[in-house]
Amino acid sequence: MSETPLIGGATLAPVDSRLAGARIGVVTFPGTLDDRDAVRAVRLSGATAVELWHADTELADVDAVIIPGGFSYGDYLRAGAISRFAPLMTKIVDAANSDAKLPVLGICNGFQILTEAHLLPGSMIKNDHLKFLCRDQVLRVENNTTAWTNAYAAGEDITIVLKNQDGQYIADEKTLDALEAEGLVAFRYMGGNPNGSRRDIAGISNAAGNVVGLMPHPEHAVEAGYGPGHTGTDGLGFFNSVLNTLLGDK
Amino acid sequence: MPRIVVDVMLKPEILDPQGKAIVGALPRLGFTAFSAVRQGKRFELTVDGEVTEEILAQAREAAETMLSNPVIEDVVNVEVVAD
Amino acid sequence: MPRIVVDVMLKPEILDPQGKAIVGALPRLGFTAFSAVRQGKRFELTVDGEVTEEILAQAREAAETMLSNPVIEDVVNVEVVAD
Amino acid sequence: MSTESAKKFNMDTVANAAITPDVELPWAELGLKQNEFDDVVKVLGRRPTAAELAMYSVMWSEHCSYKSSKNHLRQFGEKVTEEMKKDMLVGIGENAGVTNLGDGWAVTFKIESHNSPTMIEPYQGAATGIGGIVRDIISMGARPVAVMDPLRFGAIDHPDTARVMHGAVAGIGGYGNSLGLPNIGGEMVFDSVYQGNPLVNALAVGVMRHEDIRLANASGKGNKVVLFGARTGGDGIGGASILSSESFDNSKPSKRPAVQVGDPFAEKVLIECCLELFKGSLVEGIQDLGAAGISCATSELASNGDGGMEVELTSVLLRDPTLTPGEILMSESQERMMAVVSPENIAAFEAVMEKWAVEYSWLGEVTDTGRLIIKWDGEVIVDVDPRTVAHDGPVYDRPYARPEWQDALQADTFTGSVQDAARPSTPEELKAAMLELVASPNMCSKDWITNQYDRYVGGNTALAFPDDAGVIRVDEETGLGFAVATDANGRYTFLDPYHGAQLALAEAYRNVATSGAVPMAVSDCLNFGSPEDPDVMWQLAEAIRGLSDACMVLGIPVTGGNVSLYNQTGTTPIHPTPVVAVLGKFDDVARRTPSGWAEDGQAIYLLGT
Ligand SMILES: Nc1ncnc2c1ncn2[C@@H]1O[C@H](COP(=O)(O)OP(=O)(O)O)[C@@H](O)[C@H]1O
Repeated sequence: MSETPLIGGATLAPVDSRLAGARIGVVTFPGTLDDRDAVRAVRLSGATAVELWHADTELADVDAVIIPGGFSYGDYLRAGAISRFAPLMTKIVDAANSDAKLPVLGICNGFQILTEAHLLPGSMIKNDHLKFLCRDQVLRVENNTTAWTNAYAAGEDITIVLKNQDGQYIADEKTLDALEAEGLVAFRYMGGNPNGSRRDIAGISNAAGNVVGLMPHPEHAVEAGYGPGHTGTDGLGFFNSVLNTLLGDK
Repeated sequence: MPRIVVDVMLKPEILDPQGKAIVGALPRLGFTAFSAVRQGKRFELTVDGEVTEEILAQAREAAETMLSNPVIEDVVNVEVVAD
Repeated sequence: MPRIVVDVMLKPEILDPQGKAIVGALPRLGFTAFSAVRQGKRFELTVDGEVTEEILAQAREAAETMLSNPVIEDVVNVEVVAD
Repeated sequence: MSTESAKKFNMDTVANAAITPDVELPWAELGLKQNEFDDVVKVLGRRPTAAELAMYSVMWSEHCSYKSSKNHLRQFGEKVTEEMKKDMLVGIGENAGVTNLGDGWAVTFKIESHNSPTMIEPYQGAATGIGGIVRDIISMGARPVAVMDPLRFGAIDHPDTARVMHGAVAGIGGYGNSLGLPNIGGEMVFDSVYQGNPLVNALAVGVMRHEDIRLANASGKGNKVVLFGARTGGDGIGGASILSSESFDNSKPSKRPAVQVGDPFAEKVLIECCLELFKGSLVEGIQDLGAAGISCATSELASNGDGGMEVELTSVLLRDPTLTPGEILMSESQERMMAVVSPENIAAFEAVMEKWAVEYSWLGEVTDTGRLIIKWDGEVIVDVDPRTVAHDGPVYDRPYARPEWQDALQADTFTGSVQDAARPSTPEELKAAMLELVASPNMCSKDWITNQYDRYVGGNTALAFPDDAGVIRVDEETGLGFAVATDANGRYTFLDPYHGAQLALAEAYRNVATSGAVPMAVSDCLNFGSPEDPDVMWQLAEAIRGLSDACMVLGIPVTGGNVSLYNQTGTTPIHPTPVVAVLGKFDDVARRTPSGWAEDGQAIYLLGT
C-alpha cells in the first residue's frame, strides 16, 4: 500500500500579491447554493473573494463577478426569473455593458439569471428527460478568447460537474446561427448531449467576451479529491483565465 | 386545429410555494395591486379533426387521472378553443 | 374576491419536453384522441376590491415582464374572473 | 392582532371545561384510547378543553410518544459504558445526538422515516421527509452538510412501484438538491413485502463548533417565544376537522389537506437564517416544528426548561384564517421553527428575519409558573403541566412472543440462484447465476437514482456513490471529517430479528471502517409492523435487544433514531427493517479509501471468514 494520500489538501496557489489584489465578487441570492464553492475556487486561484448580497446596491469595487449556481428563489416561476430583478443585478448588467466591461461569469443558475437579465441570449428549459441530472461531464472549449476561458487551449476537452434540472439551452435558429457565426459558443457537451440543449451548447459568451454563462460547474472541479473522478481540477482554468484578463496577461 | 384547454390549480388549502415567491416579488417591481398569487398549469391538447363529445370526455378523464394529481390539485377548467 | 388569470405558453416553435412526455404517455392510458400536448402556466392574481383598468394594466405588464420570459414564452391570455 | 378571526369561534376555555364536565369529546376519533383519555382527565383534574385534547392526542400518539417501544429503547441508554460515552456530547432524547469530532468540532446526525406520507403522495411525502430531518439537525445549532436516503419499495414489476419510486426519488432530489446538501449515500431495495408500505428513511448530518450546540429548552423568565418561517396552514391535520366541536357555531370547517407540500426554498432560507442567529448567539433555545407542530414545540421547550411558558395563539401567522385553535396546535405545516429569545436580542433577531425575508411572530414568553398556558384572544384554552404532554405519555408493555412460524421459516432453506434450482455446479451455471445476481434489481447499478442527486455541492464530498460510505470534509485546514453508512436487511431480520439487526449494524460499521474512518456513533430507524401484533412486537423487541447488545460489543453508542410502526397492509406486516446508520471519524479525509480497484496489478485479498 502506498502511503501517499489519495487526495490533496486545500493547497493554495503560490502567493502572488498581484493575484491577491484581484477582487472577485460572488453573489448570493436567497436560495443560492454554490456560493461557498465559488468563493473557495477564487481563493484557490489566489485572488480575493468578495461576498456580495443580492440586495446590495453597490458592487464594492470588485474587478469581476461570479453569479453562482443554486436554486435562487427556489427556481420558482422560472429559473432565474425573480433574481434577475435584484438591485445588485441592475449594477452588474450596467457594469458588464459599460466600457469597463466587467467580467461576469454565470454558472448554472447564474447562467439562467444572465439570460433572464438579457445579458446573454436564449434561455433554459427543462431537461429533455425531465429529471435532475448530476454527472461528470466532458466539455469542449470552443472559444478560448473570453475573459473566463483564455487559460484553456482552443478545442481542449475538460471534465467538470453537470447538475441541473432546467439545463436545456434553447434559442431561435437565427440566434443560434449568429452565436455560431460569431464564435460565441464557448463550450459544447461531449460524449452525448445530457439535456437536449440546442447544438450541444453548454455555455456561451457575449460579443465582447467579458460575460460568459454555462450550465456545468467549474467551481466543483478545482480541488483534487472533491471533484470529478476524485482527481479532476479542470475547472481552475476559469478562475485563472479571469486573473489573466484582469492582470492584462491575455 | 381545435384544441382542448385543461387548467389545473393546486387545491386552495394546499401551500403554493411558487405563488408565494411571486407575490413576494411583484411589489418590488411596482406591482402592488395583488394580494395573492397562485400558479397552476395549463395544458393544450390538440385534436386532429372535430372535437366530439367522446373526445371531450376523454380529455376530462385524462385531466382527472393524468394531467392532475387529485391528492393536491383540482381541474378547474376543461374547454374547447377553436382557432 | 375577483382574480385576474394570466396564461403563459411556450412559443409554438419551441419544443416542450413536458408536453412531449405527456403526449407519449396518454395513449398508454387509452387516451388516443390527442395528437399534441403543450404544457404552460396559469397564474391567478387575487385583487382585493374592484379590478380597475389600472389594475388590469398592471397585470398585463407583470405578465409581460415577469410572469413570462418573452424569449421563449407568449402571454396568451389575461382576463378577469369574478367569483 | 387577529381578534377578528378570534371571535369566530365560541371558545372551549379552561373555565368552560371546568363547569361543563360532561361534554362529549371526540377523543376516540383523535386516536386516544379510553384509558388514555381517562389519564388526561386525571392529570388535569377535569376534562380537557378541545385544544388540550388536540395536544394530548398528537403528543401521546405512537409517533410522538414511542409508547410501544419506549420500554425496549431504554436498552440503548442502559447498555453503554463510560468509554462508549466519551465522545458523546448530546445523547438520546434531544432532537439529534451530538458526537465530538475533535479540534472543537462536533457532528450531529439522525435518521427518520417518512413512510406513509410517501405512499399517499410520493414526491411530497419523500421531499418533506428530507425537510423534517434537516430541521432536526438545524435545531441542534448545526449547519446541515449532507443527507442520505435508505429506500424500500415494492416489487419492481408492480405497476404502483413506478409511481412511488419515481415520485419519491424525484422528491428527495428536489428537496435535498434545493437545500444545497450533498446526498452521499443510501439504499435501494425492491421487495413485494413493501408494496403497500414503502419505506422512505431520511438521514441528515450537521456540523458545528462545540460552543454552538443548542438545546430545545425554554429557560429564563421573561424571555420571548417566537415562531418563524412558513405560515401555519391546515397541513397534516386531515383527521382533526372533527375538532370542529371546539367551535360551537355552524360555520363548517374548511377542507384540510391530507398531504403537505414542501417549500425547499423556504427551508434553505430558514437554514441560513438560523445559522446567522446562532452566530450572533441570538437564541436561548430552539425547536423545529415537525409532527405535532406547535403542540410539540411549546410543550417540549417548556418541559425541558426550568419554568413555564405562556403564549397567545391568535398571534400565529396563518395561511388559512379559518383554522381553529386545536387545528393550529396540531398543524404539521413545514418549514417552521420556534425559538426563545432574550429581550435584549429582540431587535437583532428581527434584523436577521428581515434580511432573509422570513416571517415571524412573537407568541409569548417564558414564565416561572411551571405551567404551559395557551390563550386565544386572552382566554385561557390550555393550562397544563408541559411534562405531562411532552414526556409523561402512556407507556405500554405490549405482549410479545416468538411466532409459531419462526421455526418453519428458518427451516425453509434456499438452494440456488434460480428458485428451486440446485446449487450451480458447472462453470456455465456459475456464470449464469452470477449474471442473474448482478442484474437483479437489488444488486444492479443505482445510477438511475444517484444521478438525480447532487453529490458535489459544498465542495467537501470526499466519497459518495458508488462507495460504501459517504465521506465529508469538515475542516479544510486539517482535513478533519466524517463517514456515514446506512444498512439494513429485512430478510435477515425476518429470519432472525436479533441477529438481523446486528448484521445491519455490522455492515454499516464495516462500510465506515473500510472507508478508513473510526466508527463512533449509531443512529437507527426501526421500521416495523403493528406493535399490537405480538409477532411484530417480538421482532421489535429482539431487534432492539440485538442492536443494543452489538453496540456494546463494538463499543459505539446509539445517539438517536426513530421508530416507525404500523407499516403493514391489513394484517400483513413488512419485514422487520431496522435501518442502521453508523458515523465514523477521520482525522484527515485525505486518507479515505474508495471502493473498487484503483490500479492494474494490485493484489486482491479476502479478509474475514
Ligand atoms: N437511495 C439511494 N440514495 C443514495 N445513494 C444510494 C441509494 N441507493 C444506493 N445508493 C448508493 O449506491 C451505491 C451502491 O449501493 P449498494 O448497491 O446498496 O451498495 P452495497 O451493496 O455495496 O452496500 C452506494 O454508494 C450507495 O450509498
